[in-house]
Amino acid sequence: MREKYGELTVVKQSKIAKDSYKLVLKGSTVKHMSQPGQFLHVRVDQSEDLLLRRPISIADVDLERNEVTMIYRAGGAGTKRLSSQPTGNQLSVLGPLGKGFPLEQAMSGETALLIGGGIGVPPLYYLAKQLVEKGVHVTAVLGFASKDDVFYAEEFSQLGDVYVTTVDGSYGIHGFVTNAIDEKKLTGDVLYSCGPTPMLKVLTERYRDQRAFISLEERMGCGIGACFACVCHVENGAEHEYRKICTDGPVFPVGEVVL
Amino acid sequence: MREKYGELTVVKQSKIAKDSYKLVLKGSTVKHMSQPGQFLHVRVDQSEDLLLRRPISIADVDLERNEVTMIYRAGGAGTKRLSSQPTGNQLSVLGPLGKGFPLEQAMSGETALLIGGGIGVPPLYYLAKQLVEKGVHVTAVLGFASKDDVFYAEEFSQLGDVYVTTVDGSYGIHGFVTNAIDEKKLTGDVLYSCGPTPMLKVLTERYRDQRAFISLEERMGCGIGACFACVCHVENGAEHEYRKICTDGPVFPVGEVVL
Amino acid sequence: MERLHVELPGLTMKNPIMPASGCFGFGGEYQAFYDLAELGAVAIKATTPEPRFGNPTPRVAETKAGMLNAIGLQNPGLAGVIAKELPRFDRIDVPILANIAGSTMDDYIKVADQLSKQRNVSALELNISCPNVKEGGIAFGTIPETAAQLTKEVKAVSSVPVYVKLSPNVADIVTMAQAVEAAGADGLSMINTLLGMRIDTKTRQPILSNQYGGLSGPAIKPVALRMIHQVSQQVDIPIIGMGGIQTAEDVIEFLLAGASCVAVGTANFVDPYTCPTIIADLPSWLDDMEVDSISELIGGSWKACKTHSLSR
Amino acid sequence: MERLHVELPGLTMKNPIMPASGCFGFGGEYQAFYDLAELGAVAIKATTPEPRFGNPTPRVAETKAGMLNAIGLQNPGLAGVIAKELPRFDRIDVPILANIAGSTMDDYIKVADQLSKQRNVSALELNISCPNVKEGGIAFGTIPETAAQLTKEVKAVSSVPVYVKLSPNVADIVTMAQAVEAAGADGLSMINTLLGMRIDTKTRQPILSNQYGGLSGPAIKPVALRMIHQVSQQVDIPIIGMGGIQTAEDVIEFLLAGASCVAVGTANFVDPYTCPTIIADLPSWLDDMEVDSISELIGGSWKACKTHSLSR
Ligand SMILES: Cc1cc2nc3c(=O)[nH]c(=O)nc-3n(C[C@H](O)[C@H](O)[C@H](O)COP(=O)(O)OP(=O)(O)OC[C@H]3O[C@@H](n4cnc5c(N)ncnc54)[C@H](O)[C@@H]3O)c2cc1C
Ligand SMILES: Cc1cc2nc3c(=O)[nH]c(=O)nc-3n(C[C@H](O)[C@H](O)[C@H](O)COP(=O)(O)OP(=O)(O)OC[C@H]3O[C@@H](n4cnc5c(N)ncnc54)[C@H](O)[C@@H]3O)c2cc1C
Ligand SMILES: Cc1cc2nc3c(=O)[nH]c(=O)nc-3n(C[C@H](O)[C@H](O)[C@H](O)COP(=O)(O)O)c2cc1C
Ligand SMILES: Cc1cc2nc3c(=O)[nH]c(=O)nc-3n(C[C@H](O)[C@H](O)[C@H](O)COP(=O)(O)O)c2cc1C
Ligand code: FES
Ligand code: FES
Repeated sequence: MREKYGELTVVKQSKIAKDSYKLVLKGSTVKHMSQPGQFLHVRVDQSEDLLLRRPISIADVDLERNEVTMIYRAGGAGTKRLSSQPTGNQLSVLGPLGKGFPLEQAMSGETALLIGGGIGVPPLYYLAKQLVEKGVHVTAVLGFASKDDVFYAEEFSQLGDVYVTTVDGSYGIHGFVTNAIDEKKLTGDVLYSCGPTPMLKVLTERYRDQRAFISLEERMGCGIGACFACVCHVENGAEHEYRKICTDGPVFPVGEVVL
Repeated sequence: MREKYGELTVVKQSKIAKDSYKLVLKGSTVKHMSQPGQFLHVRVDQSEDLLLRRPISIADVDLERNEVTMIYRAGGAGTKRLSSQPTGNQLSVLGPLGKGFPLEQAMSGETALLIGGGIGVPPLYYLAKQLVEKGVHVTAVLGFASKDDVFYAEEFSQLGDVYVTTVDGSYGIHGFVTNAIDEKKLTGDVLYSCGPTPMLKVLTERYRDQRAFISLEERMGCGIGACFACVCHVENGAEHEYRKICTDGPVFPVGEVVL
Repeated sequence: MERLHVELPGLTMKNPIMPASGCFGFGGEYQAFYDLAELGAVAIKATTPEPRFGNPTPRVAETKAGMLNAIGLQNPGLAGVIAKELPRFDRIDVPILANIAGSTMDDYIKVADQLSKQRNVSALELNISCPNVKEGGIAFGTIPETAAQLTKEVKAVSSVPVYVKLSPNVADIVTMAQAVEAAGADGLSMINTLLGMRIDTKTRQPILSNQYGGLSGPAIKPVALRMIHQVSQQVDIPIIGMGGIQTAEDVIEFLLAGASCVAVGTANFVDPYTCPTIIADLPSWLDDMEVDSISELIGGSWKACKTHSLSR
Repeated sequence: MERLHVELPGLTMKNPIMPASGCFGFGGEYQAFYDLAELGAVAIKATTPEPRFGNPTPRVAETKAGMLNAIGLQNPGLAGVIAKELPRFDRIDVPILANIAGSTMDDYIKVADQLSKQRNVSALELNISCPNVKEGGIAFGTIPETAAQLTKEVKAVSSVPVYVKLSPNVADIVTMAQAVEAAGADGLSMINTLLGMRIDTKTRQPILSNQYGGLSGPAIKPVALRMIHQVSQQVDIPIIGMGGIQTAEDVIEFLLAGASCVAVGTANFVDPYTCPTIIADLPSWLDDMEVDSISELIGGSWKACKTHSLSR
């Protein structure tokens, strides 16, 4: 299965918002990255002081050029180091991993509501592109902390309607993504979302019995299901029942697992 | 004393023999690097997996351009990583450290015999340049394992007589530096040497009561005299008497310390 | 590849490399990356009598050249392992070292008894780092008498050889090793993780929800080597060495220290191909070291000394 | 800079940062880099009754994110320290923590008695990791009774407060800490190094001529934090925390774990300016964490919990 493991070459790295970077990688394993919502497990460099890989979502793929795009926040030690990787360097990348957003849940002609919070926005972009290709209408609601954090509003607007919210009101609609949904009375036949847990909790309550899918985060070891670092409980399941976010997820139907 | 600590910029890195690299660094602390035989204590990069600095001799200095040259063998993990540092990168360098070769021991018109073994050759080059500038004649005997390991024979030949030996006879005189000395009946008023301990032991026996100076190696922690990692016993000294190679040395008069 | 062959009680290994318990699940995940028959053996995840969910997340944290884990022995329980996990190995030619755990002596006995009778299980590995609820939560692995008693009871019911996995969180590892050897252990696994913690300066709370976790990875390698070096000179049973192994050179270091084979844990997360890569790299190491077979290196750091002083 | 001020028995510190014993010589070398009066305190190298050369070289080896040392307590002896090293501090406004070592109880008593009466010595730090020759070489630091007895005897002769420096090579650090607290220790220093080794695959021999050495540096930080977190909740005396500290963030982590101030060891070798850099960085950390003074952070990882559960 070398198809899920390889060295990818940095094609381009650029800062696109406060602490947020866009990283384009090229290599032969990219051809398997066709499912939006899957993630890559990335070594930030070859040093052994930061040993663990970082899970980062696939934000976009150019299958013709064998290029994958990730968008990430340089917050901790590892992502900061990743952000200083220059063009031409090789990165060890494991993936695509996990189960992504179920595209088949949205039919041509239907509307999908995409709700992203902060660094949960990136995987929705590749999803939006594929939905549009399929003939699904896309309405995206993207929440950020403030104006400096906003990215990809322009890119999304080329695919459908976009509503940007900022917590401090410095850009777009003042408040959270739910404020935009309420204010603008946004609806959809299917909902796809990725973002901070408090946001996903609210969405779970709102869309519990509908076609709604959320992408979760957890600290990971292996990323492939072997270490049991990333489990969560199943709603109404037995005490020892679980799902692994790395392999059963990161995307789950709303209401399947305990947040 | 910030003058002994700074970030130097890689100006050039090139392979000059098997596993041997020449590294030119530029920066403001170079102006203090006027004494041949002193060393720099170098971090190979900013990662924390290889924590300790590597002691490497000053091989040459261009005071006008603020550039220092080191020549080193990429043998272990750290020096291998150092050898992949590209032009433009910054390296953390502590130094110049230690006491170098005593130039004042050679008078103008006298002859200095310089005996270098392998990776002990580099500090003798900066020494040779300064001796020649002072009007001292230089005879250099440079010993290597084989032809592929030879470096700087050409550079030394522009400063005086050079005899190269190789253990396998693939270049120059077959055998050890001592073979060359005997065969060619080489003499000098002062002897300066740097190389593997067995070589220094033989030289110590031969030149015990003469003007002879040898540069030693030891695994180091601090490089500045604080950790007591690099001590050696004093010949005929009390049981607890010692010299620190990092601050009292690395150059000692022959016979001062126990090899 | 006869040169890499090693023979330990219950474990006839093509090469001295096995994945370490808890770092390889029950094998299924890595099977998707390479053929498990390439491995010398496989140490599967700890089995307890009942299914366990384990600790709340976060369960892992990164440390410099290492990681902390507090998985909390999540596993499908004895019945689940027998029914669903072990059959996976039916058609794979590789010995299985089944790690067992529990919170009481009876837990261990029950699991040992039944697991040792499964056709796919070649040997047991007793994880004695678990807290003993009967003894007020003190780990079995820190009191020589308790560890010896546990070993004896498990040996009495086991149908296969028993390896005792020692905890490094002790003052005197040699006494511990000698106690379990005297109690009948067929071999030792060492080392398990060092107990450690990290604190998140933003939340001011421990990163792991369990507060403390086991430290593994290259950071602990020097501690593992020291303990194996001490113990291998004082016991007559073989040692499965582990703790921070990433490369073939690390493996050589462990063999020279006194291990008879090794287990690779955390490194699997860094690179899923670590084990096959090491196996592929070993022969050229043997060439460079001018030895015919891997077993000539075992204890080489102290056996050489001994021979040396004898010949003087 | 009042915000950084901390007050410990015998040590009135401008800030919570001191270099760790053995990693800063007797101060002279670093004085060439910066003014030692910038430091909160200085822990000087271990003093023994007689001058010692220490172990043969090599004495240090590198490990991943750490290093091993087996210096062997090289020092100029009690008389030498008093005559040549301590006077260096006559005109430097910084408290001195004098580390003392020996191989018998009498060694410690002799050094403690005389050193504690020197005007430059503010407190003693008892290095109990040394092997006790009378007890067959078992370290004072691994048996609570022996450590307590040593503490008591030293307290009886010392004119200044006594800190006991705990070894991490024990199964139960809390019992050890409580034993020396009960014996009168004024504070604890923790942790000393973990015992480790490296083997050179070329020579097949241990890299250190002493075979084993003390592991220090970032690799051991999680073990240090865990032990400080455990102990600080069970004793009433302050803890000088150490083990792998490199940055101001590391310092915050140690304070939150329960240390009252910290010592920086190995990091001085990586960057001689580590201590002044940390001191300069701390105020902005306090700003970010919205605390006025550093002492508000001490034990923050468990005190916060306690308050929290009380208010529920
Ligand atoms: C499936 C999945 C997809 C993700 N997609 C993205 C993305 O597209 N863009 C993006 O910016 N971030 C994404 N994240 C979050 C990202 O993994 C973390 O921000 C990142 O690992 C933090 O690493 P660091 O070096 O900044 O922090 P450090 O504090 O140095 O990390 C230390 C360790 O903790 C882990 N860790 C710390 N925070 C998190 C977190 N929030 N989630 C998971 N692990 C964490 C790290 O992976 C590492 O193992 C995703 C997480 C998951 C699980
Ligand atoms: C004063 C002095 C001057 C030196 N000048 C030169 C020079 O000009 N060119 C050159 O190639 N080499 C020189 N050396 C030797 C050089 O320091 C080592 O080859 C180098 O440190 C090895 O590092 P590594 O990463 O290759 O090996 P690793 O095995 O990764 O090193 C691990 C640790 O051991 C130390 N170490 C290993 N071998 C040696 C050694 N032979 N001497 C000292 N420390 C060692 C390293 O510094 C490091 O701390 C000098 C040594 C000293 C003491
Ligand atoms: C995530 C994780 C889970 C582990 N689970 C177990 C376990 O169930 N039983 C056990 O005996 N050891 C367990 N260990 C310890 C490893 O088997 C091994 O002893 C230790 O990690 C040291 O090796 P390493 O540094 O190569 O990882 C676990 C280690 C990790 C990292
Ligand atoms: C080279 C070296 C020498 C040391 N000497 C002593 C000593 O003499 N007395 C002592 O109590 N601790 C000694 N230590 C231990 C340190 O004081 C400290 O406890 C340990 O190194 C952990 O801190 P660090 O990781 O910041 O280095 C020494 C450590 C090193 C690296
Ligand atoms: S990260 Fe290892 S099981 Fe999910
Ligand atoms: S290297 Fe520290 S005293 Fe010489």
